[in-house]
Amino acid sequence: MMTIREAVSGSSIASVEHSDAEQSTVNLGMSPTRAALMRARKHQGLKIALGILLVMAVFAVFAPWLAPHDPYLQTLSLRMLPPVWVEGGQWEYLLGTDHLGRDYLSRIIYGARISMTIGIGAASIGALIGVTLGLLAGYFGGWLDQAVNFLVTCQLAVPSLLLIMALVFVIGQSITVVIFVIGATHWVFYLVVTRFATLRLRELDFVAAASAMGCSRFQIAVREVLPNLVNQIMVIFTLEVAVAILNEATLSFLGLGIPSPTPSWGLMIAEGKTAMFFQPWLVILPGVSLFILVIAVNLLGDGVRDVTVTNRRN
Amino acid sequence: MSTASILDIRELSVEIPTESSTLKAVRGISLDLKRGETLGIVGESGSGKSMTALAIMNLLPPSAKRAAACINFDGNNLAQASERQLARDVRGQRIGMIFQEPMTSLNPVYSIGRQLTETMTLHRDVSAATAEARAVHLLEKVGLPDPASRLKQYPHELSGGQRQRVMIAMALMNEPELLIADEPTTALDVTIQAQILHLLRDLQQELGMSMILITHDLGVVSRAADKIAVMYAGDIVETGNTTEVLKDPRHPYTQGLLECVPGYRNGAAQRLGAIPGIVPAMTGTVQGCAFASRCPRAVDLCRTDVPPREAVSPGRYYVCHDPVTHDTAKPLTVETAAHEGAAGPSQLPKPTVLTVEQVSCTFSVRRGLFGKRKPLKALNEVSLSIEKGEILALVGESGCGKTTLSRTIMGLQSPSGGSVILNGQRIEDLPPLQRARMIQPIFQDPYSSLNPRKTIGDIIGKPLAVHRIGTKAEQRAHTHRMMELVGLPARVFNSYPDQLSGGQRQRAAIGRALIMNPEVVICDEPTSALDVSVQAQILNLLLDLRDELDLTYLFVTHNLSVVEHMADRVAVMYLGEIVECGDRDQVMSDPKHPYTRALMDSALSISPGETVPDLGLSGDFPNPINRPSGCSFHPRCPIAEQQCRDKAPASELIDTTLVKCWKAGVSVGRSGNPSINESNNNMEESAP
Amino acid sequence: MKTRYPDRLGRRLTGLFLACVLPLYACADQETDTLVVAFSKPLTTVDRLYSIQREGLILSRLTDDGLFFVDPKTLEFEPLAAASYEWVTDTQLDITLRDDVIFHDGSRLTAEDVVYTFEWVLDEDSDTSRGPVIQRWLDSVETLAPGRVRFNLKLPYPMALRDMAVSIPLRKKGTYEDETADAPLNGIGPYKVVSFSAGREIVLQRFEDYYEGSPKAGPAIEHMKFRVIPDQGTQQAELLSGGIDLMLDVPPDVADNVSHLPNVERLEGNDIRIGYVTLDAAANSDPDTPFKHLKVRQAINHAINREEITRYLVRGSAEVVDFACHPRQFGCDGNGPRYRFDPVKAKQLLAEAGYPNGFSFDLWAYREKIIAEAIVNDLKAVGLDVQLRYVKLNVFSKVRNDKDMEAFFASYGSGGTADASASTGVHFARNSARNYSGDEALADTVLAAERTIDPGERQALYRQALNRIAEQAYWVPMFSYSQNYLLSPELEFPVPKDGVPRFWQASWRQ
Amino acid sequence: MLNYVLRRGFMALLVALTVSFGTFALFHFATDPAQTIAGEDAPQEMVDDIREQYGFDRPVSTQYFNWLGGVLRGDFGESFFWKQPVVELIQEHAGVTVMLALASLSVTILIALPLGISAALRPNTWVDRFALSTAVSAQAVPNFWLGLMLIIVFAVTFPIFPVSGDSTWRHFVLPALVLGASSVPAVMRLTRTGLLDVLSSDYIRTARAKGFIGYRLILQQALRNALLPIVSVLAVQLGYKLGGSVVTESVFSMNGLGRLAVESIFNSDIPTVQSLILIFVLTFVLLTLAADLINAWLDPRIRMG
Repeated sequence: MMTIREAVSGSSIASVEHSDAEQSTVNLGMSPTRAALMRARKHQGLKIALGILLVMAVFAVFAPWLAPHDPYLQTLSLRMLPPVWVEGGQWEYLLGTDHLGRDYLSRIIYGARISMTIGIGAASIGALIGVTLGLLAGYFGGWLDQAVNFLVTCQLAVPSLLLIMALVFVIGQSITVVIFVIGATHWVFYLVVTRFATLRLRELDFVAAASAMGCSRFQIAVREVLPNLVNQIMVIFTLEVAVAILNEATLSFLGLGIPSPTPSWGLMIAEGKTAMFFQPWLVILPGVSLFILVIAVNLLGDGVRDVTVTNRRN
Repeated sequence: MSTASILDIRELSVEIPTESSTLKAVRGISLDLKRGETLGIVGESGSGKSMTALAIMNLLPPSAKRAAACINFDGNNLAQASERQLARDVRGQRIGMIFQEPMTSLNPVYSIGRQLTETMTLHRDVSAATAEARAVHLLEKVGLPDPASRLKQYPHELSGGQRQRVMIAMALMNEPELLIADEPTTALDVTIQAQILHLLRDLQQELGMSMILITHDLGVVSRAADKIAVMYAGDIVETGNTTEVLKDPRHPYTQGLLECVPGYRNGAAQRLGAIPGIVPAMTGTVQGCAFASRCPRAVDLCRTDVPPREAVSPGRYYVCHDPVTHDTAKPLTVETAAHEGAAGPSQLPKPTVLTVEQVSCTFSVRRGLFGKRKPLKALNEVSLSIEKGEILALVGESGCGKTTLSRTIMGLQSPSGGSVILNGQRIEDLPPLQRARMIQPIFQDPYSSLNPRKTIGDIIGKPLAVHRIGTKAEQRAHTHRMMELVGLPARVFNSYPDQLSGGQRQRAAIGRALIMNPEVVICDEPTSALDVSVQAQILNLLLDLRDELDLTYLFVTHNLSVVEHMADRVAVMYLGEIVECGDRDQVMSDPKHPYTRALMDSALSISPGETVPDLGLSGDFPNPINRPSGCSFHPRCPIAEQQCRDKAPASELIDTTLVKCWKAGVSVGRSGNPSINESNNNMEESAP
Repeated sequence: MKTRYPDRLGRRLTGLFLACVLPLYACADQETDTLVVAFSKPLTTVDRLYSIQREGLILSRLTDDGLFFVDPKTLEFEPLAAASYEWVTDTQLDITLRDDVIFHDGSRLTAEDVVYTFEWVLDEDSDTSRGPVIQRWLDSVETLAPGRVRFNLKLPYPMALRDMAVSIPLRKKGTYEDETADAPLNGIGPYKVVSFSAGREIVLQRFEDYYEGSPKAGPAIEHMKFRVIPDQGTQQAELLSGGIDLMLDVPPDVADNVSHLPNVERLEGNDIRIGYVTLDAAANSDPDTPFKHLKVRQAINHAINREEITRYLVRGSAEVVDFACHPRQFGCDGNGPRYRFDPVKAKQLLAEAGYPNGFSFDLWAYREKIIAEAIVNDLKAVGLDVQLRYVKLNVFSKVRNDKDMEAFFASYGSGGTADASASTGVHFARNSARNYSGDEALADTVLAAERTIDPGERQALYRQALNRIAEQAYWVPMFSYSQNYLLSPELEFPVPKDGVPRFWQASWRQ
Repeated sequence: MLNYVLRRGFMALLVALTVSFGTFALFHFATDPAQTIAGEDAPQEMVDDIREQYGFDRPVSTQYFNWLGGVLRGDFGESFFWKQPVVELIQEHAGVTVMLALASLSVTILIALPLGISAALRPNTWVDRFALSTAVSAQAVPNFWLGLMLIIVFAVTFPIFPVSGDSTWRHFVLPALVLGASSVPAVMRLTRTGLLDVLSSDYIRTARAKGFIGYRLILQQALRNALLPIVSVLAVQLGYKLGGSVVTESVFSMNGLGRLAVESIFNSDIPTVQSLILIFVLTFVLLTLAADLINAWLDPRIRMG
């Protein structure tokens, strides 16, 4: 089953490995962290991504202060107002209002909060599961590896969106459920990369050296192997954040994600869909927000990968 | 220049742009090669020798930039030729090339036959049958048994040596006038290396080719090349007739290199010369002589002015302000005192520290995606013992089980039979922490033996932390003391391994191994990943430390000159068994086992003018999965008889040497081996 | 482009685009004489006896005839395949059949076919979806003479004609034993089924041998196609691009927008469906639920701004409803208390009930999410902590039937029946899963009403029940629905009064 | 070889069983299939009847093994919701999904391979940057949103293609684009890095030293090696498309397996969900097995071990 797993996450593994090769010149005399920061300062995509994310994060964190209105406040008499640049728009509601007369701008700002929470939450859960299993399977091998292998095969063979939908449908809709379900179905990539890297690291002599100096297997796995995985995990983490955000949006769009009236961009698109030919902003605005956020997260992931992956001689 | 020149390179430069600057890999070198001649280009890693080779046919990586006044190949200027012209008229047609890594240089998805014949059909209008006939002919010539059936095989079915033979055959398909061999034997075991070099030499003479042989091994070049060019930091620092250059080196670097080679100065038991420091990165503008920072003879002029090219005789020149002459010749290092330990065996009986008793180790491996699990006997009833203060060298080719043995001795691998006894206790019974205080390893690759995420101080002090010895401050002080002892500057305490050179890393690894003050140190090929000048530094350090700390070494290596330099006793391993074990001088000067003999013969010492010996070994190293019956060496053995095929020999003591051979008692002269036993070609060894 | 709507630029631009586009497509369907209608839900079968969906009912009115039918003008139950009927006693109904009724396979309708149909439905093993409807009251059916059948009732049942009209289409004798039939359905309606592909589309063709005496005789359009398009947005796009001719159940916002375009017509009509919120007065979900307090239930009634929700969200001809039935239903004339929107009073009542700081609960819903959200918002405004649990129907039903909800927003269409038995009766009967009142006396009243034939007596019993419900505030009755239809202007389509379209009435405009 | 296929087949079966039992249990514990069958406005008695009749009151494991027994006899049971054999349902819906999957796979291949190959041949040029930004954008666009935008532009504003449905080839154009675009980033990146790796390999250097150049170098020397990972990733993508074009099928109202699966989930139509998941899992495993076999054919190292 190795080949499936390679194929599934192959692209990113390959790109991780690839940039390894690209970065073949060493900045001798600089610590890895400083060298990474140096490269980061020159990385265009990374800077753009960080800029976008910083702005979005500020809005997400300080939403209660930055949003002009309560995103839940309904004023039925002012429903479906267009954005201010469209005829009939009002300055008080810059991006208009939705079908319950709630301020769209405020809802989009709060939506950033939801998307980021879910992205980071789900990716963290996935990381926890995937890295733990990957480390165990890669470092200890044997029947544990077999069991994990079976789990991965099961996970991969089931269409993941269907699985998520079924789980959410059965468990019930809430932010927590969505985070856990998405997290619990997106750990394979971490696992494959962690396991692969652990297998490789396990063969390296510094692990043998640690073993020879009397470290226990657990100590070696956590103290020696894990720190070497941090960069790759970070890269996958960012990519998985993007995946989780898109997954949440898709779920909410299909009506199985974040429950109303919580402002989620996917849900807003679904709600605006019935009016999309006449109030297209209802669909376009959250869609564009989603696109910008995800593209920024992806760029961040690519950037982090370009910048941090350690230089190896071979 | 002579009209017989086939290749005339003038002012060749190669630059490789990097993130921050431009690396000057080759800096305006000039070379001249005559028809039928062999030129050896020697240098350490980073000297630009491979770039030079690749630049001739413009096979450099895409980012590299090549510039040359001219690359005149038989009247054509290759520097001006377009990519298309090069591909059509030169590459594979008139110039053949062999690369270093036989394992990766053949396309894994196409058959040998296809890869051979397409070289011919691409350039010439010949039928497939003609090309095939030529391929079979060449495969036979390069010594592959049963060549016709080889055509259907794929690279992974062949061993490294066989693949390199195929590479050679491929390069010869169109009868090129020039063969460029880029480190053709570096990835191969010593016995195979000798065979391949021998083959190349024969073929070159037979076909009247010219050859450029690129290598880091002075021994190889001394035997195989007519002319030699020594490269350092992208420049040729000295060139000329092989014998002259090696016997009478003018450039301090050439001299330094020679001093670093164990055995060159006739001396086991003698401290090696060593070139301090590391090769500078050739970026930005280079002022003065590139070697100045490491040169003991350097004067101020060397640091400011580029030295001129001084011709000694036609075709022999050096680039130095202050060349070595016979009068001024002096060793590069300050101290040359012989070290005592290895000088002569001590009279007093010493206690045995480590005993290996009948240790066997069997793995079960699956071959390929569709294969079944098979047992692999990595160690077969190995017995050894090491006395306190002694250096025991464990010699063998790759795959012979020496790494498994060292891991078993350290307790990292539990044996499937037998036991390892350390100071009277079975190693499995020792708690890991206690074991760690008695025995510590030093590994081959200093790049993989240090955790790239930890600082040097952390790495060296880690055993103290694991064993909770002393306070944090004491640990720190202890670490600093150890760094001083192994010759690491205190400022690297907070550096990461990536920021250190290979030699410094190996020093850090040594420091970590010794900080617990163990009794036994297992050195697993500690210098084989290092350049020869750095190797000398490390070997010297190890010997010094042994004397100072009263250590016992198990020194695992494949390099016989290192063995000769370091060891008190030698154990030779073949296919998981110790075939010969005894006193160093005894084993090396009078090997009893035919395998030991072949090993000794294949070690190419620097002897200009001598040829590469014919070992009389047939076949390659077998895969331990298919262990031959009887004596496991019999399929390759030149003196094997029926008895050897039927029954495995037991160890017997001859003189002071333990030997495992039916015919060890029969005295065979060291040279003048019986000819190759053709019938022994049934040994189809296999891929990894 | 019409200019009588001084409207917003964006809308006008979109309109311009669409106006350019629509004529290309609009007349295509008229040329082929095919009416294409979008269904939101897939139909699992074309046999009404085995379907409970509203789409099944709509389709059945084309492909099937019962003994009776719901007159589209009066919503009374009139004979259809029956020529005449006569109540012999309270529990005996004699029916004379028409003699010119022909099945789609060419055979003639006989008394045996009628008996077969009803006996099949009565048979417990036949598993029809209609069985439970008539098994309660129908004892047996017998042939009196050729063309005459007698129905023997178990008890006096005033809604017998309704059930026959709405639920029981006639089948050929032996239909369900015959494994070889290749037509999807052998009915007697004005249209026959040409092809049926579950979840995709149903194609009908006019049945030329349909009996001329039928009130449904002579439909204008030859072909009909029902395409399953679950998504409203997609339906809109199809309508705009000419893929369909008629859209049902159009959300009011969409109807507003689209009706401003030329070449699309909007029709609006009544529906007998009502929306309501049920409160767990019986404390089924939790013995300590606040909803067992009358004042809490009254507070909820006061807290929801039904007027605004009806005006802005339901819109059209929708009205606020004060009692647990649709005003157009027989028996729906309660005169008990009506709760006006009064958040202050709501808070006060909550405080009196012992919840000055409100409490927290889940409001369950499965349709009209916007309205559910609006309700939640209103309740939050009086200090209640409400979570909206918007789920799919089957989950909703499971939880509701387990009596595990504290409050839920739902709607009920009464199967298009203009009688309070279909709404009040269904919701407050003793064993009804929908009954969260736990009120035994009320259940008795409802049962009595169902078994009373005299209209005056029934009306009085229902009034008693409705007033009791209002006094106890078991429900928050919300609003009656309004139906919006969007159609191609070529199409002439009479708006149904009960919200169930009858496409045999449709025709092309010339 | 046969041994390997058998082992993989056994693994696939085990996976399918595990997964299907999981789904089975999930639905039985959490939803009321009887209500689904009875429908929204159904009376209580009817629901109870149905519960008894279908045996929903029996233990879940009994029900599961009954179903499984049927499957082994080729009887996948009858859909609760559609009241027809699941086999028929799947036959009706499979066509659309297979068409869509193949069409979108073609879209993926047509976009991703040329982009990836040109990017690899000219790394760090504008071609490469264009390819990478295409990948990054395609990765960031929500699938359903792209579908909606395409409908607005190409079906309503400029009515070139139909809005929804699946009856003619024209209906498949927009959905295939949407679904195809979703796998472009993965395949494109893999093609690019895979080919870059191959092109920087020692054996390509050998081939150049032999005189290979230009298209011959790519086609006769590099392509076969670079194809190996692409075959695997395409198989996986095809597997996902066959099993899960949920979003695309919903947005374009296509009557494929994905939508059938979603509706069956919503309807707690357990036999259908069961059978679909079983089929998805088997399809996926078979496809990856097929990819492995193709790779074995391409690469003697895998073939011969």
